[in-house]
This record gives sequence, structure tokens and C-alpha cells, in this order.
Amino acid sequence: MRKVLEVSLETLAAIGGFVDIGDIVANSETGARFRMSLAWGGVLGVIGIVLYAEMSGRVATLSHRPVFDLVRERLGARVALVNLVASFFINFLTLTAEIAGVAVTLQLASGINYLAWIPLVALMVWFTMWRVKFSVMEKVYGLLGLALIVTVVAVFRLHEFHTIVREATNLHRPSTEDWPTYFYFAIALFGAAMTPYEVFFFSSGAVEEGWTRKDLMVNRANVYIGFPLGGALSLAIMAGAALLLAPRGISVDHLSQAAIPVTFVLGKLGLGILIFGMGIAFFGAALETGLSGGYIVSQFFGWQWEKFVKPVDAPRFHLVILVSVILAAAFGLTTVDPVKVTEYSIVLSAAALPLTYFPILIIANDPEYMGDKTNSKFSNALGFFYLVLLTAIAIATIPLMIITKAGA
Amino acid sequence: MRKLLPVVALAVLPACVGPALWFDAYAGKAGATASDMRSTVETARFVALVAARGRALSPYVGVILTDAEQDASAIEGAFDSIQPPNPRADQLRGQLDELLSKASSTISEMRIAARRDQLTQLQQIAQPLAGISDQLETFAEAHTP
Amino acid sequence: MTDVAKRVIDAGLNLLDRQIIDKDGMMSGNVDDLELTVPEEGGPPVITAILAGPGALARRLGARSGAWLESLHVRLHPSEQPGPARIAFGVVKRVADHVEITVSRSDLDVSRFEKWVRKHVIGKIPGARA
Amino acid sequence: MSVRDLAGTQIRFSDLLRMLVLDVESQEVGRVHDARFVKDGPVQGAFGPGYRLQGLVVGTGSFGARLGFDRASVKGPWPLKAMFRRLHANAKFVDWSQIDSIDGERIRLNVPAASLRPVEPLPS
Repeated sequence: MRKVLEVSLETLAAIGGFVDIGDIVANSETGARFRMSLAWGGVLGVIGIVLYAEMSGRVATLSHRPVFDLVRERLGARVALVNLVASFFINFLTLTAEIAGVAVTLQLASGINYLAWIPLVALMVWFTMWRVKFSVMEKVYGLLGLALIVTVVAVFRLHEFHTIVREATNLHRPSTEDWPTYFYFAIALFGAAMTPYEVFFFSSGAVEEGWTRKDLMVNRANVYIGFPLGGALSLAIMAGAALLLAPRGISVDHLSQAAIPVTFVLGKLGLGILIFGMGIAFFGAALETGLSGGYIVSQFFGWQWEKFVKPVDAPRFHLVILVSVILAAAFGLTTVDPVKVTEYSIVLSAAALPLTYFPILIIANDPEYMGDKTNSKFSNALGFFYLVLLTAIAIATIPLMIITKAGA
Repeated sequence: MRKLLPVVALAVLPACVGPALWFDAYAGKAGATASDMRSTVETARFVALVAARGRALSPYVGVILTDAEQDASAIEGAFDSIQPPNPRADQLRGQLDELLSKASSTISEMRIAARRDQLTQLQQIAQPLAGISDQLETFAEAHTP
Repeated sequence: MTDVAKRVIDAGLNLLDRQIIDKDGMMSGNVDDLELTVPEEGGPPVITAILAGPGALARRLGARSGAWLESLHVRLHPSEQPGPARIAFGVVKRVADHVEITVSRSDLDVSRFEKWVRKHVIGKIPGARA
Repeated sequence: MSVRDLAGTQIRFSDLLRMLVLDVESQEVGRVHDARFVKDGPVQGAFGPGYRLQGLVVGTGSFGARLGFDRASVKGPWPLKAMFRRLHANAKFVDWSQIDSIDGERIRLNVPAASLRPVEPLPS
């Protein structure tokens, strides 16, 4: 009974923990511009992250080794360094976006400019990583993040479910947009769901919490149930934008506009819950990205990284985190547009993934690490398909970014 | 960034393109500007609607209108800085400029009222935006390449 | 004996880039390189030490980033001509997923930067020892 | 430097990796991808018998050499496995006794390339 409770608690936390600023921005923007015609991009991304998060959790559980450790071992020091630099940079952009995002939600609630909130948010993010226990931290923001269910409620209250489903299943490009832009936004949605930090954080967490074979069930429940339901929250945001913003020609350039649909349908209470849910979700993602930066650098160099040891016993890990948070806050304070930072971070995310996912796929096939828990034929077929897809995306992203002037 | 692109794109156009092409490019940018401004106008209208019904928190209304005001003046400024290539373009410019400045000033008034917590008056102030929005939409459709 | 390490290994595949764990279970760097010694009496070389830290890693990163890392290592190191941090293979306890050693990481030269960060930055923040 | 003169010197493993291997007729065999060691060398303190170099894994095309598709028991996915197997199908094993000299970046063998054996899989 207790195990069941633990599983359901963790799974619920996985739903709330899934959404971050990238999902909100990408889904609002595409819903407003493309209605539901790009829903497949998000779905493809969610299936991909489910597949690779489960694999990385299983690999971490059985080999006791987190993802970046394996990246270094299998790709060698030089290629791993390239991956480290790219992943760390994208992760840093995401951290900046999440910290600024929390500050914007505080602005929406208080009216006080977000720039004034950034230092305070950064301090709280750092302090949480410094002091709060891993398992507590992960569950609290995951469960509170469930407030984002208001987006689903709002969509249901509009009673346009059949419209959404019809549009989402009818693959077409709106006549007002050209093909490069259409695919550029598909990549954005894909990258928003498949951010690299998710597997870094997920696998390092599995090692930190000392997962064993018994926990593989929790791993599966989190990933197979939690992530798709988290993805459903993202789709609800897209649907709200498609139903209420697209007809009025509103394009989403600010987080405040992303909140319009829920406000329209559910009023003050809905708006309050949404702002709270977004703030918590971004805060949680700021923790995940902040820690991920420390994880990958430490794992590349072999430094002590676990959060459960005292900070003095993992000083370099905590130094990386401290410096990243300070730099992210400083970058946010330059008045750089948080929505723009988010857009770049998710699009580049998609491009940087192959070098991280390739080693996971190989180790998941190695009985020397995995014993009898190697990949099934099905996960291998799907895993290979995604690797090809990710490689194609990695090649196409930068040219598309130039052709479409970053989706303008 | 969306808002600044027309300027950049025109600035980098090579000098060798003929006057007709110049006009088409200018008209295309004007159409995009109209469509951007319509997005901002509709955002302001929407917020006026929910605020009038007492369905939005006042800090939120203030923030969204402040953002809208800034966007509106950025769009206006960016368009005004583009050099119209010929007299035909001047006419287009005059036509759009009027809409842009009306939209911009109406949104400013809305922001002022919102900051004074006069949320119920927003819809009345926003009234001209309905017509402006329709005209912007027509303009955008007429000049989208 | 099978417990300690495999009898036959490909060093690149089974040893290089693995995590080093000290006697207290703490992560103490990666196997960045290996020192091979040809015995005085001749015959094939034998692995005599693990090389770890920036001084060892630099050479594997190739031209620019390697040179940069090497110069950083030389500048920050107190001795005139510092070599890479060396861990004699005699203190290796086990070679498996990780490489376990029988000494504490605080006795290793590879922990120099870590000690500096602990003393001057992290250790000064309240709550670092809790 | 002839192998005999190497006695008492030290080599870094990373220097060995990527060295160019030429056979007795100066034909290029490939580059060093890895080195195989057997735990029957001189005793290294508490570790017991040390790892003695048995020979080098030499091949063309270094891409993916570290992935282990060609040697370890990795099962799939089959398209990747097939691709990397093919890429490394011509890898050769050079026994230490077949090395004549090591000079800077080059290793010279005392046998023709044709007499080299293929790489045997690692015993698990």
C-alpha cells in the first residue's frame, strides 16, 4: 500500500514537473499561429522523451552511472567535450529563461517589474539547491505544479473538443505560413518536450536516490504515465491559444498573453491558479537546469557531484551551480527578452540531442551493464528511429533558423 | 525581434533592385507591421473585455497593457524608420501611420486607466480599437505578399 | 581474483574515462590517461599508474582546448614543471564500472583544485558543512 | 626507437592511441584504436599482477571505435551495429612481438600486414 502511494505521488509529481517555460512558450505561440496543425510536433517530442527518459533511468539504475558519465566513456574525451560545451550552453539559456520566467509570473501577480524580482528568484533557486533534500524538492514542485491543470479545465469549458481533435488529426499547413516556418515551429515544439536537461536530471536523480531493480517500476510509472499527462497539459495550452488567440490574430510575444485563454474562460481564480502553477513549474525547472549544469560538468571531469553529500564534500559541483545561477541572473537582468531566450533554448535543444542520446541507446543494449534488462526490439526500433530523426533535425535546425529569421 | 525585422530586412536589401520591387518589399513590410499591430490591439481589447467583467486581477491587466503599449510604440517606431521608396509608398505609409498612431495612443490611455485601477472604464476607452483592428486586418490582407 | 578485475581488457574500452572512487566511496576524478612503463629487463609495457586531472586530460583534447587547459594547469600548480596527477596502480582495488582505489582522495594531487574551492569559496558559505 | 631500447621508459596511453602503424614494407596498416592488456604482468602493490600489454587493436576509420560495437557484447540496434561492424571489419590485432620500433607518431612492424590476425572478441 505504501509503495502504491509512493508510486502515485511520484507519478503525480512527474506530471507537474514535466512542464516548463519552453512548453508554455512553444505551445502558446504555435497554437496562436498554427492552431492545432502542429500538435503532432509536441506528440512526437513527448514520445521521444518518454522513450529516452525511461532508457536513461533504467541505465542509471542498473549501471549506477548517470548519462554524462556514459557520454564521456563511449564518445571519448574530445567528442564528449563538444557535447559538454553545447549542452551546458543550452542548459544555461534554459536556466536564464526559467529564472526570468518565475520573475515574470511574480510581475503578473504583483505588478512590480520582473527585473526587480530576478535577484530574489535567483537567490531562492540557489538556496533550494544548496539546502533542500533532493526527494523533497522534486516532489514539492512537481505536486504544486499540478495547478497547471487549469489549462485543461479551461479547454474543456470551451466545449470545442471536437474542433481541437479534428484540427490536430488533420495534418496540414495553414495557407498563411510557409513550409520552412512550419517545420521550424515543429522543431521548437519537439525541442520543448525533449530538452536535454531532462535526461541529465532524471538519470542523475536515479543515481542520487540509489535506485535499484525494485525502483524500475516507479521509473516506468513516472515516465509512461507522468510524462504523457504532462504533455497533455502542454497540448491544452496549445488548444486554448488555438481556440481563443488565433481567431483574433493575437501572436504570443509575452508570457502574459499566454494566460489570456485561461483568464477569459475561468476568470480571476483561474488566472491566479495559472500564474501560481507557471511560477512553480518554472521554479522547478530552474532547479533541474541549475543542478543539471553541475551534474554534467562534474560527470565529465569525474568530480564528486551528488547532492546528498555535504556541499564541502562536493565543492566543485556546488561552485558550478553557484556560478551558473549568478551568470543566469546577470544575463536575465540585461533586459534580454525571456520569451526570446526560451525560443532559442528549445530550438537549439533539439539540435544538440543526438550526442547525448546515442550513448544511452548503446549502453541500454549492453548486457554487461544491463543484465537481462537490455532494450526490447520495440524500444530499439523506436530508439533508432528517433536517433535518425534527431540527427536530421540537428542538421536542419540552423539553416531553418536562418531561412525563417528564427520563425518571424 | 519580430517587430524589428522589417527594418533590418529593408536595410540589407541590395541597392540594385528596381523601384517596383522596392515598392513590393515596402508594401510587404507594411502588411506585416499591420498584422503585428493587430495582434497587440486585439490583446488590449481582450483584456478590456475580461477586466470589464471583473474577471482579471488588476496587476495582470496593468502588466499586459504596459507590454502592449511598449509593443505598439516599438512597432510604430520601427515602421516609421523605414524609408518609403516612392510617392506610391508615401501614400501607403500615410494610410498605415494613421492607424498605428491611433492604436498606440488608445492603448496608452488604457494603460493609464488600468494603473489607476479604473478597470471598468477600460472597455469604453477601448471602443475605437474595434474599428482599428478591422482596418488593420484588411490592410494586412491587402498587402501580404 | 576475478573479483578484482577482468583478466583481459581493452584499456580504451574498459579503463579509460571511467570514474575513480576513493576508499570512502567519494568520486575522485576520471581515468584521464594511463602511464605505461616498459620494464628494465625489456618486454611489453605494463600499466603502472592512472593519470588524472587537467594535466592529463589536456593532451587528449587536441590542439587548442588542450593547450589552454595545460597552461591553466601549469599556472595554477605550485611546482615549476608539474606533470599530471599520478595514482600508482598499486593502490587500485578494483576495476569494474568504476575504478576503486584504497587511498583517500584528500591524499591525491588530483584534488588540489577541489581543496582550493572548498577552502576559499564553498566552505565559506553558511550551511556548507551540514 | 627500437623496441629493445624502450626498456625502462614510460609511454602515455593517449600517445599510443591514434599512432600510425606501418608494416615491414612501410605499407599503412591503420591507426591504433585501443590496446589489449592481460593481468599477468609484474605485481603492482595491492592490485596484484599488473596489466601487461598484449597487443594493439589497429584499424582504419577511427569514428566510433570507442563505442564498442565491434568488441563488446552490445546487441543492437541492428542498423547501428551492422554499420559499425562494417566500418571496423578490417581491424587487425598487432601482437607486441610484431612491433619493430616506435618513433614519435609511427609504429613500425616487423611483419607484413597480410600476416596480421583479425581482432578476437574480448572474453567476458
